Amino acid sequence: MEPEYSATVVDHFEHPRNGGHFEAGEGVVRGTAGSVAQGTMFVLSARISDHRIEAVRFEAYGCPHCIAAGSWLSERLVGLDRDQLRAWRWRDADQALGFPLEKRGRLLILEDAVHSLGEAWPPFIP
Amino acid sequence: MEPEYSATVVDHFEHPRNGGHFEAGEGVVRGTAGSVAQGTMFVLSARISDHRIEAVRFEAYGCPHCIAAGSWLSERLVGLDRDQLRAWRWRDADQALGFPLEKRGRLLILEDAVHSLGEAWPPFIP
Amino acid sequence: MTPAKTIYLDYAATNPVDPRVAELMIECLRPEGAHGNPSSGHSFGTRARAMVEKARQQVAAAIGARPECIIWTSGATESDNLAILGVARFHADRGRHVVTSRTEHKAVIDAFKQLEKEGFEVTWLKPGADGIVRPEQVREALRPDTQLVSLMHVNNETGVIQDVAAIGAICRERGVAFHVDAAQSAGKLPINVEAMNIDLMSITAHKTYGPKGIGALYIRRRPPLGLRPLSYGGGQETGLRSGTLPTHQIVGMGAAFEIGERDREADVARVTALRERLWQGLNAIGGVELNGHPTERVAGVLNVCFHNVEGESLRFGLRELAVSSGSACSSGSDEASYVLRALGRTDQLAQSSIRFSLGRFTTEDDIGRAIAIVRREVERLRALSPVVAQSHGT
Amino acid sequence: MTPAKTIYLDYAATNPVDPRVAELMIECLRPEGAHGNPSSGHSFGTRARAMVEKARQQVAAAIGARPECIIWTSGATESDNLAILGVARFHADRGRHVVTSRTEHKAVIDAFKQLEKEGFEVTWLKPGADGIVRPEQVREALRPDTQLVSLMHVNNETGVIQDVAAIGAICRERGVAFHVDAAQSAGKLPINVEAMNIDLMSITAHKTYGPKGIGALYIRRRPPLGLRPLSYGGGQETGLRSGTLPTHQIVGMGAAFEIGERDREADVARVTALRERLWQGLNAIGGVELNGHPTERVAGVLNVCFHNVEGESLRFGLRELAVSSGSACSSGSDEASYVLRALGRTDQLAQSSIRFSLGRFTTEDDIGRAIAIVRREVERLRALSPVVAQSHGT
Ligand SMILES: Cc1ncc(COP(=O)(O)O)c(C=O)c1O
Ligand SMILES: Cc1ncc(COP(=O)(O)O)c(C=O)c1O
Repeated sequence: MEPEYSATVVDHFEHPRNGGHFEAGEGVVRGTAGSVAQGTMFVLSARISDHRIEAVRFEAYGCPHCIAAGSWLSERLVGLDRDQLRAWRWRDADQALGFPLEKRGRLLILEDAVHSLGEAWPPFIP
Repeated sequence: MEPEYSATVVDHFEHPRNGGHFEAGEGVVRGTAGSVAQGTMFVLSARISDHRIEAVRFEAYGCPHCIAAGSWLSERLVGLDRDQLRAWRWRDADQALGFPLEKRGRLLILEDAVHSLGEAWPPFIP
Repeated sequence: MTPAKTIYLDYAATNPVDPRVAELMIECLRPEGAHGNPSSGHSFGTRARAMVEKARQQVAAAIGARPECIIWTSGATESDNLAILGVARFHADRGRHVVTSRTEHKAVIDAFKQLEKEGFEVTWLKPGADGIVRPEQVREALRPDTQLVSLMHVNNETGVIQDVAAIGAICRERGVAFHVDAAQSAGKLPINVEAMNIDLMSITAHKTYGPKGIGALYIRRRPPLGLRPLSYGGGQETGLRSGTLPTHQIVGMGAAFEIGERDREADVARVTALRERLWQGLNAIGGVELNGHPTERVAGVLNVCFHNVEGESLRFGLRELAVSSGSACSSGSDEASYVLRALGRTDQLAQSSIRFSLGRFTTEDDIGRAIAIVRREVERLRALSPVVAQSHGT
Repeated sequence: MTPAKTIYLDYAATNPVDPRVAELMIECLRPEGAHGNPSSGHSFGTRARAMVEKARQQVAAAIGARPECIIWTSGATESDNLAILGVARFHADRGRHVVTSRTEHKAVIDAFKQLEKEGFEVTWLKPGADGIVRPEQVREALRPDTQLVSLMHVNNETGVIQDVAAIGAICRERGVAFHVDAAQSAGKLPINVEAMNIDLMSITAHKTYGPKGIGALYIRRRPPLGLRPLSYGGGQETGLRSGTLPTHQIVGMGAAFEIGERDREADVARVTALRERLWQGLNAIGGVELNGHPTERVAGVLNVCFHNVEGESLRFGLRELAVSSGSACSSGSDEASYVLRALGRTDQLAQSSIRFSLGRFTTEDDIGRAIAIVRREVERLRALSPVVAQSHGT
């Protein structure tokens, strides 16, 4: 049997928001986690302005839940500051998207990607 | 699967000739062989006149082949004398009726009944 | 003799498919039908799967079971084997004693004979002359190493009903698995596997106006009952029965069981009346006897022995009637029914016995004509018989 | 997504019933149909029996066998088990070594795993990256105590064809029983069991436009090959497979095999052309690879792996197509296909592989739409992928 996908997952999978990445440059940071061999990989890139995230782009290799999570996340991160990013936890995404139990591990990879974005965010960026 | 019956068997089974018996009396002899427990039994009764069989009646308990054989026989014995009766062999009936191999034994009971009729035929009957 | 002229009185061998059931099966077979593999993940598969699961609920509801306790098989023969060989082999290290009776269907008897070859000890219970195995006989047969008791609900040759609920209670009390072959009772008697303490139950569609080639095994799931499969593969039916599920067949069985249970009381009343009429008619010929218990019997089966008529001639004489002697699988063979022999009938009487079995499509006219045909042939053959004078009957 | 809008490209999982076959089955299911038990002696029985025997001839003719070598089963799963467990168990005292491959259907693999539990030693041949087991590998695996070799004719996941005739010759020479699972080849390739030295062959109706739930096992009769049944009972099919024969199902299989063989060449030519078109269309997307041998393959199966697209997302993205990954019985499960893994594919590539399987009712339009849908989804997912830049393909 095919796994079940919630309406939110299907929506984000079919109409992903903010797919792609920003070209490297001033005010652009990049976070990444996972690998193809693991079956799940996220690359997040964010444009930062005034200590807050102004826009996010995502790339994802993974199951529909993961692609939906990348898309969903790209909207939620806007407006967050560096500390909020580092404090981000997977549970929000789980609640919004309804990951099946056996896929929870993939959300931890997403969390890693968010934190990696936080790490990449140099304190001196305006 | 039901056993196969030749057209001759079916005809004699459905329209047996000379069923029944003659009441005991002068010129009437009776031969019998087999038993219900054996699954096959024949009773033949014959009216004798001028050293020859004038008419035969048969009774049979047994399979369709046996009933057909009794009926068929009741026509063939007419005109036979005592020695011919004693010399009667089962092969004629087999040829006429096509007994399956596993039923041949029943023809020997028929032969016994014919011979028993011969035994019962006292030499002094006219 | 064309079938059209022949009167079908062999419902215990197999049933025609009820037209309402056939319609549903036919829908599945059409190009636009649910032709997907029920195990496939795509929409064709899920559509077929939904139909399979609906049918599972229908069958479960008809026997008082939860749907997850039903697994599909190819018929009662396979269900019997899966239950008997499956339980015995799985639990072989806990004990190798098993119990059944001498009047079971061949599918049960031969499965137990196979167990004997595999080192099991079988207690073969002998029913009374009425065909009934007393629950006390079962209790006495149980031993500490008994793994399984298998007894049929309704006998296919005589229609005699066993008290499976009482036997189930004894087995449950003693912790022995209890298998029931209910091929002949589904749709004919109320069945509730839970109330009857049945652990495994074999059913088949084609005795309940469904298609041939599909059946099911009820398996108690709580507490779980270990079972070794007969075959291995795709892992369908929780691994107990691999192979692509035949949607149209399963849909047919589901519908047949739902209709069978819904219409059961009306069907039974109608068939009982016809059978009563048939019995009166046959009895009036004289020299006949009922085989098996006079009242503990299912509506549609009447097994009668005819004194002083040889069996093969009787059957051939009655070839306008589709009836049987013995069970279909062995009928035509010259051997006397082992079931009637176990009830104490002589070889001769067993061979001169005819099973008339009636069903949903049997008519008054069928019965009237059948009685006339039997009377004609029996009287004709008896008139040719050398032994009628010295016997009872005519 | 309703099935009507979905394009069916899963013929290797199961086929719709050919309408010509369905018509014949439907006739059997109607009230006036041949509803008797084929084992019954009366006219209803003999009418059904005649239809069963006609179908046996049809199936036998399609595979170059004599009719008495065909026994009816519930499908290829049962046939595989009956052949493998049947021969191995029957001859266990003569030797306990058996041979098969790692890319067989689960019904074969799991039967051999069961034999391992019963103390047999199994040699699991590993095919090459093209999916082919070389006949020499079989020769090298044979030992004096080898009882059985089992290899499939056409692989259900890749469509790759094994040289069963060459393997048959080797087995015959060495006196080892040779079983072939031909579920996927009947009606698609010429088969002649005698010429190919096949001793046992499994076939099933539902992969050849017949109904699900009916199959057959070809068994060489001269010299006779001992076989232990899986189940016991009425003694139908020379005691090897008891149970009431399902006339409508058997009639359907007979007709399906007759049509399949008669129309084979035309069907294959048409399907090959469609598959070629599909492959050209998919190949043009880029970053795709064929799984299995490029030419030693059956017409209707195309198994393709898509680089840089995650498998589950690809499958979900393609849900307007009824296709599969792995075989139907295990599809949807997250595990990568063991068949593709045995061919050396990584887990990721195996999971990003799709089996497109075409058949008699596939149209040009289906293929055109399928190509467009696959292109759209693959490009869309690749555009979201973080790794496309550093990979081949796009
Ligand atoms: C009591 C009983 N058990 C088992 C069977 C076997 O059923 P099937 O033909 O479905 O295998 C039958 C009928 O044939 C039966 O009457
Ligand atoms: C190669 C092969 N063998 C066996 C089977 C099992 O066949 P069935 O579903 O008829 O049991 C299949 C298909 O499911 C198959 O493709």
